[in-house]
Amino acid sequence: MRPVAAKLTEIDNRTSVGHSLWLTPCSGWEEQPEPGQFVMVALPHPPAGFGREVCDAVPMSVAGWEPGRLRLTIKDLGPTSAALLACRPGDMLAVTGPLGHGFSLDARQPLLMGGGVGAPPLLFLAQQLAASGIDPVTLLGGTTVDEIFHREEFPGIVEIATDDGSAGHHGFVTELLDGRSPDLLYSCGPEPMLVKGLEWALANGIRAELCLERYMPCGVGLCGVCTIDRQLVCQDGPVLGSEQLEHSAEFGKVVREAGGVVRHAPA
Amino acid sequence: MRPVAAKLTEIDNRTSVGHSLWLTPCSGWEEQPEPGQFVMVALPHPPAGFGREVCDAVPMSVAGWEPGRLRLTIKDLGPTSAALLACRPGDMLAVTGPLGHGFSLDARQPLLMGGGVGAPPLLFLAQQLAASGIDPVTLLGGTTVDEIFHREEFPGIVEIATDDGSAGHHGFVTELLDGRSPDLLYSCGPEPMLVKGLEWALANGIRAELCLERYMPCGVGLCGVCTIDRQLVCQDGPVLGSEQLEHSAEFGKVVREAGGVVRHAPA
Amino acid sequence: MADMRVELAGLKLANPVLLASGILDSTPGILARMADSGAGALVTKSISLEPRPGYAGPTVAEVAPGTWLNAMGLPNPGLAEFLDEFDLQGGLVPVIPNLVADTPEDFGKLAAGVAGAGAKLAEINLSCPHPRAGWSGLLTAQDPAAAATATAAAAAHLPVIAKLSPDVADIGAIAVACAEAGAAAVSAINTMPALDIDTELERPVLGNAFGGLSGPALLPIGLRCVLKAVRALRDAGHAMPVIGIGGISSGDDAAKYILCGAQAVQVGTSLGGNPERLGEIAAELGGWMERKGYATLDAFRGNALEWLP
Amino acid sequence: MADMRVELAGLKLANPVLLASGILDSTPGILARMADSGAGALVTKSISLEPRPGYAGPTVAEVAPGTWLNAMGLPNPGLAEFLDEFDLQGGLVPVIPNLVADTPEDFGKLAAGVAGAGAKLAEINLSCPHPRAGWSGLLTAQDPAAAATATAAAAAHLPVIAKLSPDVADIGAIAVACAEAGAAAVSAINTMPALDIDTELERPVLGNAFGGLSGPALLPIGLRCVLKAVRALRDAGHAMPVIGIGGISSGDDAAKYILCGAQAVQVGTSLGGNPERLGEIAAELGGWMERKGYATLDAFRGNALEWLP
Ligand SMILES: Cc1cc2nc3c(=O)[nH]c(=O)nc-3n(C[C@H](O)[C@H](O)[C@H](O)COP(=O)(O)OP(=O)(O)OC[C@H]3O[C@@H](n4cnc5c(N)ncnc54)[C@H](O)[C@@H]3O)c2cc1C
Ligand SMILES: Cc1cc2nc3c(=O)[nH]c(=O)nc-3n(C[C@H](O)[C@H](O)[C@H](O)COP(=O)(O)OP(=O)(O)OC[C@H]3O[C@@H](n4cnc5c(N)ncnc54)[C@H](O)[C@@H]3O)c2cc1C
Ligand SMILES: Cc1cc2nc3c(=O)[nH]c(=O)nc-3n(C[C@H](O)[C@H](O)[C@H](O)COP(=O)(O)O)c2cc1C
Ligand SMILES: Cc1cc2nc3c(=O)[nH]c(=O)nc-3n(C[C@H](O)[C@H](O)[C@H](O)COP(=O)(O)O)c2cc1C
Ligand code: FES
Ligand code: FES
Repeated sequence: MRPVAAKLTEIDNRTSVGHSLWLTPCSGWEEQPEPGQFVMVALPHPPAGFGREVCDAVPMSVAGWEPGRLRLTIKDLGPTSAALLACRPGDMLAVTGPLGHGFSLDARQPLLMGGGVGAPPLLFLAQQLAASGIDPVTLLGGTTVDEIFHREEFPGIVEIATDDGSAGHHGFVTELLDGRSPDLLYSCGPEPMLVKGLEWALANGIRAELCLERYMPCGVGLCGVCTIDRQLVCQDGPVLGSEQLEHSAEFGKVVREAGGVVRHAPA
Repeated sequence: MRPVAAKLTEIDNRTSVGHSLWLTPCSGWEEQPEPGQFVMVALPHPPAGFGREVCDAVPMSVAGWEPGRLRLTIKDLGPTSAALLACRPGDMLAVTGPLGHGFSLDARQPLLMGGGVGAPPLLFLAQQLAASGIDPVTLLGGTTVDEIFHREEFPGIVEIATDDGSAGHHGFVTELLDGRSPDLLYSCGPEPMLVKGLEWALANGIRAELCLERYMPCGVGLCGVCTIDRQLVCQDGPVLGSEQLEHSAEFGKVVREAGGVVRHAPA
Repeated sequence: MADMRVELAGLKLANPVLLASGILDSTPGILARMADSGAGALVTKSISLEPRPGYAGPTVAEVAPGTWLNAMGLPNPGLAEFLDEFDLQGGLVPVIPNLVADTPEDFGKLAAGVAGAGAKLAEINLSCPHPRAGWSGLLTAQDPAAAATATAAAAAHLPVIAKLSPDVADIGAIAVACAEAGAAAVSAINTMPALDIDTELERPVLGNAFGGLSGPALLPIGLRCVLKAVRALRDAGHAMPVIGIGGISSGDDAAKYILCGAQAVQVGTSLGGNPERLGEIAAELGGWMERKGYATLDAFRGNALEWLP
Repeated sequence: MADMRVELAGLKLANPVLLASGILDSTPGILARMADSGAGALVTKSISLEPRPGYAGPTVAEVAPGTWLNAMGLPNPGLAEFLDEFDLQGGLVPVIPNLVADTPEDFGKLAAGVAGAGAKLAEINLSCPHPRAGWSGLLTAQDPAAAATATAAAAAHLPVIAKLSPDVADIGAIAVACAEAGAAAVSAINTMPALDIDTELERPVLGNAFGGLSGPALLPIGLRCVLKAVRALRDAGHAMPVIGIGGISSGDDAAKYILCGAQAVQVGTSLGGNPERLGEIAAELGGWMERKGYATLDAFRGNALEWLP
């Protein structure tokens, strides 16, 4: 596994807070990655108007794939993601991956719940499920309508929730869970949302697969900084099953930032 | 390719100037080597009565093979070969190989001519030919009867020549060539014998494959010391075809010793 | 079962296969997993007085199968938070904190800190392969006097293992200097400074440009360094143990270091993505000992030394 | 077609991909084959005043795919027989004799010998990785003053390339010392000193115990050394070229060295058993230049340097 130069060939799905990039790496990516797998995407040269301090590598979920190329959907969350969003077709990035373990594809009546840029890996999952003849139901949430990524692209039924009511249900996306009975809940998004999703799934006897985002300095299972309890999120995850998180002492409680500095999550 | 520890399990075919060793390497040798291929055999620890100066690696032809073990037939030619002959069952050697390119097996009416310890690779060849239903004719030569290795083991017809007349024809083994008409002459032994064999084959329009012995410091095509003309004897050979030697400026004329020091062969 | 117990600077370890610093040791959770996997002891990531966020990525790149370049930049939360999070006293498997600093004074403060928290042994990282301006990692390891001063400062507070770099003219001289400064052991080697270039991007592959080489390619370099350190210490009359590190990915590799005279070994890169491999390596070493008929590590330690020119 | 011509210390070469010393260069026959394969120039095996038979075997062992340890022991027939056998003047592809000696005086005698036989450029091997007692290879490469004296002694007779070892604390300082002593170029790196142990035999794998590591695993070490030498020379105001060596097995690898500022490169281990690979590597480099739109080597040489911390 090593960073491979990748050409930005296309930009689509713009919102005011982000968009999708299609990348064509110099080699690899002929085989289909698992939905839920991710890459470390690096910015080797700063785009116009940025300094070298934005050149870094950050984890991003695979949001789509065709033989030899892949899609990432990026939200402006800080210096590197902002600089990635400033890149133009023809610019070169570098990707390492696909990394980690993704979602299982063995649901019959799947429910997908995504928050913010949790949507991209779920889109890729939904496309795979649909391709195998299974119709997913998807719940997408965000603080505002522009935080809802890929709304038009999801196959099957899509329901929306926004914190500010700018689209769909006015409130948290987790409020749309009640009364449903899928055989499997797939979810990706902010950890507090995942915690609520897991609680709901456990309460209703439904299995869940949750895609976690943890601070990842290496992405390949060498450093251990991404650990949650005893699991390496970058290798054992990023998708972990309800049984792996049910008794966690850290899920939703302890997160780590650069250097492994602990931040206790707000309750 | 690296030296692999190998246990000496059996000694057979004794003559007063040498004998055969059966070696069982720790790994490898599950696949059949080509007759004519060789190993670098190293003596890691001096046998009783010898000093460390005998610990060296020298090239030896594969004289026989069974899955997981191989046979070498060694003549006492100097310090290392003498020490190898002093090893006892249970002792450990190290072998690197199989190395180089061996004899083709596509003769229908093969003639084999071996001189001294040129016999061992021809024995392995004769066994392979016989196994595929082809009856070889073999001519074996040596200065005296005890230099004739494997005489009883060759399948098919065997004729002998000794310089001192102690067995078979009294004279050089090349004197047994005349009047024969094989489709291919396979030969291994002292270079002057090979030169005569090649001359005879060319004169009679017969293809020849000759297994050369050149000083080999590495055996794996790295150093170039074993070169004859532009060919690496250890990699392009040790078996070279008549077409590769026909116009040689060095075959039978220039040989190199340790350090690549040139010794012009006696005419 | 072969008896694999070994003593290291007063610590009694169940086996000589330790977790190396910086690999799968950033949180108490992963350290517990490595302990359960069967480690003889656990060396933590390098801890500095103040937090270090680490370098910009890419931080790692595989340059040959299993062989990696890394420049993590010693990410760590700093001494205070480290002591808060990690238990250095309890635990069935000893935890050996690894310390990094730019001055002898800071090495002293770190050593005092971990000693105060109950550590019985610390490793000092004299040899970060890619220090930035003002960070003195590599330079300390290259200069016997600087290595000795740093060692003495830390050794005033608890027994220390001085961790050495292969990127020196004579590792034996550095090992002897550390012994004379009061080190309880030396460990060798840290990664080898190296560089890779992406020809498409025409720039270094890693964010920090330079990185450290680790994994199988490092094994023959590590074996040579350990053997040179063992011989130099012996020739200078020091009985101080050497811990072998670099490229170990099997019990056979571990045996190579011990045959070169190492007291124990540390394993890093080959555990990447595969934490349970640590215990397997220890088990393989035990299997090798049994097959060879060795009841203890002492029975074969240093056997290869008699074959040297 | 990209123009791959390059000048090296006055020699005009058709391309920058040279055969490295000691690999497939022991006889005029194999050297002619390497020339026809497409080498930019041919460096011979190391030649000493007196013949050297080489070390006892095993002399080579593969330690990872394509990566080898070797301790040939500089087998060579000595200067007189070398001059007898090899033509240093004619030939379409320049032949660069590589010289090895233990004293500056002997370096001077060797240089005078090859200059007298028509050589236009010689390489001096300051860096044999496994010298025996009385052979000063490695020590010369580790000491800037010794490297300078040897360089000056040879440079009195013809332009010389000083070949450096990676096993030094600061390769930049050695490169600058050689430049100041009158070297026409430096080449880096020679093999990395290393050791492998056979756990079954409980002894070193090689006859000489220590050997030199070469092949792919050496690439990131070589790139770092070349880049450090290039920067040190530039910072000291020397325009002297650096030749990159170590682990090159493709045109892409060659481009990496040139991106780090190398004037030319040498290829060794990856040609093992495959002499024609040399010309293929040169052709791959040409293909890379065309794809990138580079008309000359100067157009991209050193491009990676601006990305260094
Ligand atoms: C498995 C995984 C998948 C992800 N998928 C996506 C995706 O598809 N789309 C998307 O927009 N974002 C995704 N993220 C989040 C993305 O990595 C961060 O948005 C990005 O790292 C922000 O970096 P920055 O420099 O722009 O912001 P900063 O200001 O540096 O950080 C903003 C936030 O991002 C986090 N972050 C920074 N660096 C890292 C890092 N190396 N590893 C993890 N988190 C980091 C910080 O902790 C902080 O919470 C994913 C994260 C993970 C772990
Ligand atoms: C491809 C090949 C296959 C061979 N097969 C056999 C065989 O099956 N049985 C057998 O008894 N012998 C065989 N030999 C010859 C064998 O290698 C020598 O007998 C042995 O090397 C002698 O070493 P020594 O130290 O005992 O004698 P020395 O006194 O060192 O030398 C005696 C003779 O062996 C030659 N020799 C020494 N070292 C080497 C070396 N590294 N490479 C090549 N020649 C060397 C010397 O040039 C000299 O002519 C083979 C040689 C080659 C090249
Ligand atoms: C990702 C990574 C991080 C490392 N971090 C540290 C560190 O913080 N402190 C330290 O002393 N060594 C560190 N090292 C060096 C290792 O402890 C070890 O010395 C080296 O990797 C060689 O062993 P290996 O080949 O088994 O990995 C690190 C190595 C790697 C690969
Ligand atoms: C078998 C072998 C023999 C060598 N002999 C010499 C030598 O005689 N003189 C020398 O200066 N370098 C010698 N070297 C070193 C190479 O010239 C080169 O510096 C080194 O192998 C690194 O390049 P590579 O990875 O392309 O092989 C030798 C290397 C090998 C593998
Ligand atoms: S990010 Fe380094 S181990 Fe997961
Ligand atoms: S023996 Fe070294 S190349 Fe043939």
